[in-house]
Amino acid sequence: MAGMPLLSLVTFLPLVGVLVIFFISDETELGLRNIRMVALLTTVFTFLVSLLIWAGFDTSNPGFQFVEEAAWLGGGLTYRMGVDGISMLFVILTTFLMPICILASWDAIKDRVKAYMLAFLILETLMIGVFCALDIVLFYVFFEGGLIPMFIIIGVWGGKRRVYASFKFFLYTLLGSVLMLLAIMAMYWEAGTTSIPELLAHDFPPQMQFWLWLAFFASFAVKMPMWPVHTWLPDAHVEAPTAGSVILAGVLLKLGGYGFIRFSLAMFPLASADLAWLVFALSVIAIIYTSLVAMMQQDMKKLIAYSSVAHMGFVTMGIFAANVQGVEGAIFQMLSHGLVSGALFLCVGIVYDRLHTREIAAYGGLVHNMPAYAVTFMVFTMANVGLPGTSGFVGEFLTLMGLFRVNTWFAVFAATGVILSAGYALWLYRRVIFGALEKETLKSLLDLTTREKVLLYPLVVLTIFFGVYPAPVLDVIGPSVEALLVDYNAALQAAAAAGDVAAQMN
Amino acid sequence: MEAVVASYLPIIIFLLVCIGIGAALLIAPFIVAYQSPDPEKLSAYECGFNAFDDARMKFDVRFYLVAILFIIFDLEVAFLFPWAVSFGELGMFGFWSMMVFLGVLTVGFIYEWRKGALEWD
Amino acid sequence: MTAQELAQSLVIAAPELLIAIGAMALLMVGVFVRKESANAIVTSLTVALLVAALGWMVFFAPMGPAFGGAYVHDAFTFFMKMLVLIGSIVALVMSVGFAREEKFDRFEFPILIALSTLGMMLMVSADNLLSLYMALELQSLALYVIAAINRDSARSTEAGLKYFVLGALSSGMMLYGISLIYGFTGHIGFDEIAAAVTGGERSIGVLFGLVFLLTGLAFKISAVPFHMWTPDVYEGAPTPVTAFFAAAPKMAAMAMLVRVVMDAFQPVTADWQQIIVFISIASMVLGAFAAIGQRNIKRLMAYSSIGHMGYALVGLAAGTVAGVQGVMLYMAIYLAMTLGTFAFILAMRRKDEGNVEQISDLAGYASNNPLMAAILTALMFSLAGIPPLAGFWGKWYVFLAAVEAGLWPLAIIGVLSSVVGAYYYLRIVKIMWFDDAEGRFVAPAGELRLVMGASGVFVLAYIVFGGPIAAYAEAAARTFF
Amino acid sequence: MFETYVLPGILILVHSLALLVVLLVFTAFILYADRKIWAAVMSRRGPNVVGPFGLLQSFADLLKFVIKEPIIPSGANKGIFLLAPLVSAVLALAAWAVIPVQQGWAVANINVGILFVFAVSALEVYGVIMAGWASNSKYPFLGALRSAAQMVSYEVSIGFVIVTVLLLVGSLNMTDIVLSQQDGLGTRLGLPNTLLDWHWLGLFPMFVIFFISALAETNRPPFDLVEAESELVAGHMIEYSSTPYMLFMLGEYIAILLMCALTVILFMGGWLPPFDFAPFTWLPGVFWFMFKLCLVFFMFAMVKTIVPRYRYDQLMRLGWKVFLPISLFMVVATAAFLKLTGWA
Amino acid sequence: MTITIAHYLTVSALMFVIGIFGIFLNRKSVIVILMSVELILLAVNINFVAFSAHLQDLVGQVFALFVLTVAAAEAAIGLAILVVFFRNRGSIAVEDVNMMKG
Repeated sequence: MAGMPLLSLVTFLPLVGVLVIFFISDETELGLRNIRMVALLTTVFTFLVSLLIWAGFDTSNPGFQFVEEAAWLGGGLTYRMGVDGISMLFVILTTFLMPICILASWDAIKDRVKAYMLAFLILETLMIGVFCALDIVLFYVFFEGGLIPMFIIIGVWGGKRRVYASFKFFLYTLLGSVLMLLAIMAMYWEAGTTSIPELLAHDFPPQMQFWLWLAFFASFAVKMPMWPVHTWLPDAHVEAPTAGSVILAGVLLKLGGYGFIRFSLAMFPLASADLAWLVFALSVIAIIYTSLVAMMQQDMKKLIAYSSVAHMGFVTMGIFAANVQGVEGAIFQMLSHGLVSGALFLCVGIVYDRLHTREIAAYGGLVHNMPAYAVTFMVFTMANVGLPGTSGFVGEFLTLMGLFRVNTWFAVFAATGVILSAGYALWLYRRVIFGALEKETLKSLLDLTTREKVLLYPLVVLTIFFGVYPAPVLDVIGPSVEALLVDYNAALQAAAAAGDVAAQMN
Repeated sequence: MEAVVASYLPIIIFLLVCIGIGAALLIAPFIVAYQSPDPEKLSAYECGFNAFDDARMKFDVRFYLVAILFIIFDLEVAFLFPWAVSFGELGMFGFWSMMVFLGVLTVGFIYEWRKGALEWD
Repeated sequence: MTAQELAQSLVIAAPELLIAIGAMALLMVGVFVRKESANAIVTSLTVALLVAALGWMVFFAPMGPAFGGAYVHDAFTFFMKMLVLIGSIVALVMSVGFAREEKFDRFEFPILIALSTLGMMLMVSADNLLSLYMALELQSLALYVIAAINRDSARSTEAGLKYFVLGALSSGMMLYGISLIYGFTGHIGFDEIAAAVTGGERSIGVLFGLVFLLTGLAFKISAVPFHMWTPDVYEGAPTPVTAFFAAAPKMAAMAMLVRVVMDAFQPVTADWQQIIVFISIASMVLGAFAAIGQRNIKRLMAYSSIGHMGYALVGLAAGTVAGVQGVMLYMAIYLAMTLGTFAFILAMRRKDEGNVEQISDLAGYASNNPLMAAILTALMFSLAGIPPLAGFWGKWYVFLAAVEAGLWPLAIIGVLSSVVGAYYYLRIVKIMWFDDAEGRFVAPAGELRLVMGASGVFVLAYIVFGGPIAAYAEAAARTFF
Repeated sequence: MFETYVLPGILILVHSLALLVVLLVFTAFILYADRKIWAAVMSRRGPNVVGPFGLLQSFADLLKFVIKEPIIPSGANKGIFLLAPLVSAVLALAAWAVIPVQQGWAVANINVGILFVFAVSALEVYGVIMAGWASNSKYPFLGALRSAAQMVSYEVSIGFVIVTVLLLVGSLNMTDIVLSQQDGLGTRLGLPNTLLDWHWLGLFPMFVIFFISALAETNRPPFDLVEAESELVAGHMIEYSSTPYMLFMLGEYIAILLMCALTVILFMGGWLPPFDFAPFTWLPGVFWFMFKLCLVFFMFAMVKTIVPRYRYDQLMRLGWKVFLPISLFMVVATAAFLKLTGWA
Repeated sequence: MTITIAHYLTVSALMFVIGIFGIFLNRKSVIVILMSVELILLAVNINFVAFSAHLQDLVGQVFALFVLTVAAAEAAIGLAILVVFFRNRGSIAVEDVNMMKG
């Protein structure tokens, strides 16, 4: 087992599916079915293989595991893969969400099925790659490469304003990340390597850290997305097909958070400490502002999209609180949000498939003829609010706790966000599910089909399971986060000591 | 350098003298001869009619072609002059270089010939 | 020159000699075979000739200086000449179908391509100002004619005229620069010039000469502010010609620019660096913004090429090993992308309308021919510089060099304009994928599919196989230091 | 000051004037000779009224031209219209500056004499084109174009011919060209210095080509298509009258003489006597030069009388398809011969 | 007054500038542009020959000879292109070279 390049295998397995699908004709009905089947099997198989990573993961080891190295483009660029506690679960999350996405698009996508499946499988490879890459350039490649399939997914299979949304999504993200690219280059010349472990060990000069941090921030803040560069997200979410939204909310947003932890916090501790106020401020604004905006929404997807922005505010605050609770909470929050928001989009998708509208006003009283749907939706709404007993609670609680230890005022403001989120989520739920079943169009709606149940029930189970018993996740995250924070604090102290020395010398 | 330049001085003077003589002859009738300009006399005359259309007309493109060919070949000659003058001092390398050059020229010449650039009818 | 030196020189320059003799022989073949079959015969023979030259260069030609320092063949020239030859060969192969469909049968066309290719190879190899100028003119004169080759088309002749006027102007300015450099250094050999400007006072005259020289060279790579000809020539010339213009001459001109500044003027890097930085920034920005409003895809590619030359110059501006390596890789990658794109443009044929050139004609292409659309999409994203496609790596190397050299404004403006540039590449993708289908194109000819396929594979697989290319480029770049 | 600048200047001036006066007077009689020969071949008398045997005919013509009314057509571009004849005449005259009529008897003995002549005679096209253009009338324009095309076509062959001579001489100086003919083919064959040493023998084909090209270059019959009376009614000169017209004619004849002189210098040993021994060497070089000049001109005149006029396409074909390849080949052959035998 | 290298350079610089202006300011005929280009090349040749004499180095003159050739070839091709352009458009005025813009 040890000799097997497990991470590369997981990363590139979807490409095998791509190759197979490439040669299946999409002219016939049978061909289309085969394409869907192959895509599903590929993703499921990838998920199963990825579970081997978790199985083989040594939770006591804070360093990188399953490390692979191979010669690559030369000039310092080496193919390096590896996961630690921070990244491993994101890999699992991705592989887990993927089959769900495929299933969710089973009937919803009718034209250009082949291209759709190809795009999704390519996207999966790129997303897994981001979390596994141990070379910063390799990371960038995967990070940016994801734009291409996502652009196509939103643009081709999206809603009415898909063109606008896809361009906005693409250009915003690209704009942020080219600056990061320059920062990566600067890091390469400064440290002489692109290996992430070596870069983590390298002490960048404080002045340089400042600029590098800003450059990375430009990229991750857009990706995250943080206020005020979040505006692409609602558009992208609204216009993307259901599965696209799931992936977007479930995985792509996490790239930003992951980047903050892996790069901003770990590599530029001094700048992170100096600029934490900026992040806090933006996050608080994001939480409160976007929650308020969410309340005003008439479109279900848009509402969930804004709520995602708000939740990501918690994540960024947790990360830059830079203590164990904060960072662990942030990671947990991201994982949980991956499940929950993905699931919420699925729920929206289910009614959208039936009625082809996402107007909240078009619904009401669904509990009467869709009881199973109402229950699942409720679970996810509760999780979104952060009710104890759901996975959402653990993450939010931890981040707020971490934040309280650092800055009470910001924490207080952030806590109001929890209340606001309860407001819009429950209101949404009430308007859609409860009330009298008055509208004629709604009366004929059927409850969840088997396929939809297969989609949603695992998510329900996981949401509740991790809400009640988060230990398996926290065990994985813990050592790596602690190690990270030890380094972080050591760097701050060293800098402070150096500052003292300098002050004394003056 | 000075001597070389000095040897051209006579040419200038000679040229000035020539211009002087030519100009004198040119101007002479304007001074000497009887003149009575008259629009009818000075207007263009074409086969017994006034000119039919503009004299700046289109003309056969072959004249351009000849001009262009001339430029090319005359320049080859310009290259041949110094070569010919120093032919005695040149070794076989110099000889063969020019042969190659003339060979290229010949290829171009054959091309023109075959393409009908030298036809005139 | 002794007989032995001469023999050595001839061996080193054998590929060029082969093309020179072959081109003349083909000219004779062309005029002596039957008129109807001349184009087909000469085209195929020219392709064979260029392939033979490429093969000869790769397998047999030794490296070293030749002809008493007028010519040099080293790792750098090897790399760049390979690009030139590949560009020419592919462009020529792509012209075959067009020639057949559009009755574009002049056997002079392949021969002129061969001659300009010869000029380009000599440009790349030129090691003094005289051979540089002569090679440049050989190339330019052939290109002027090629641009106007469709002499019955008003647009083609206008393109030729514009190209000629501006080309003649630029070579005049360049020549003026050369004369000043010669006068103030007393030499025309690159090494001697480098020696002359090292150390002691470099006179203002040399500086002037350098400015003029760079002006002329900037024209040849169509960098701003000497780009005015590019859009018109790209649009006006027949498409195979445009494909050729977009590919090979750019390689040669860039190689020449690199050699001039890195070889002859390396000691005064600070002097030319500012100029290159300016040209580079201007090209990138103009290339990005001016392309946005274009409707004709050839014209769009013209602005795109202006922008790309700006990116390549970013590497040169750095003036380091990494920079030269970046330029070389950028050009190689650009070549692959541009050839693929033009193969596609050549394939934009409708049954009744013939070749179409409007971007809007691509509407919904993805539903008609998803595979081709996917390849073009890959090419477009690659041109936009999105990883993991090859175009990203080109930008990676040049910007890496700029960052190393501390040219921050250049690097930042560069990446920002690449975002703007991404917009119009995306627009093509959008029209292909998101818009409703219009009429179908006829199935592309085999050679076009081959070129597109090869280009697509290159763009996708560079990330896997790029290592050796980068390593070679780095080694080649070291020859300047 | 006086000795370095003024005195040589005056000397040159005198020299120039002397040459020009002799040349112009000589031209007058050549003109007369031309007409006389033509007449004689046709069994006419030719000019015989003015002066004894009509010898002063040319001077009477001059007088007539001067007192004739100069007409400038209303549509003409006046400046260029008047400049054209001047250019024609002056350029033809100017080339004479470097022609040595005897050793040391050249106004300017420059080191690139033949190049100078070549250059100046090439410029003569300008006079023709300017005249055709400035007249603003179709016939002059057409005539000028045809004339220009004809002149430049044969210029090329002349260039190649000169190159073959230069191969033998190794100098561009006119005097050197003449002196090199002191020993040539004849001497190498073991004969004393005679006319067999001159280039006409060794380069006989080139001699012929040069002679014919000279006819064409100067628009002499049988290549006088420019002024072909019956078709183009005097070509580019049609709108001219009075001395402007005369200047064209003068330029033409001086150019003819120049070509004769070039033939003499390049191929016929210049001022060298035909046999380098007693009775011939008594006469001065200038006599031999004049004698040969007259001889060549006699050939010019005879050609005019006996050869019918060419058609334009025949003319161009002869220039481009016959003379050019032959002269090109001869350059190669001569060079190869010289290299192989080691004579150069 | 002796004539130094500076005088030659000044003359050639003036000619060069006239040539450049001739290209950019001329709105009339493309032929004028061709002539301006020739003027530029002549300016360059003056430079070369003057430098050659000044430096006692033959390279400049050789260069000038090559420039002459190229100038002739350029003129030939330029004229040829101009002729076909004229055939298509019936004009060689600079403002008529305007089919493509943008």
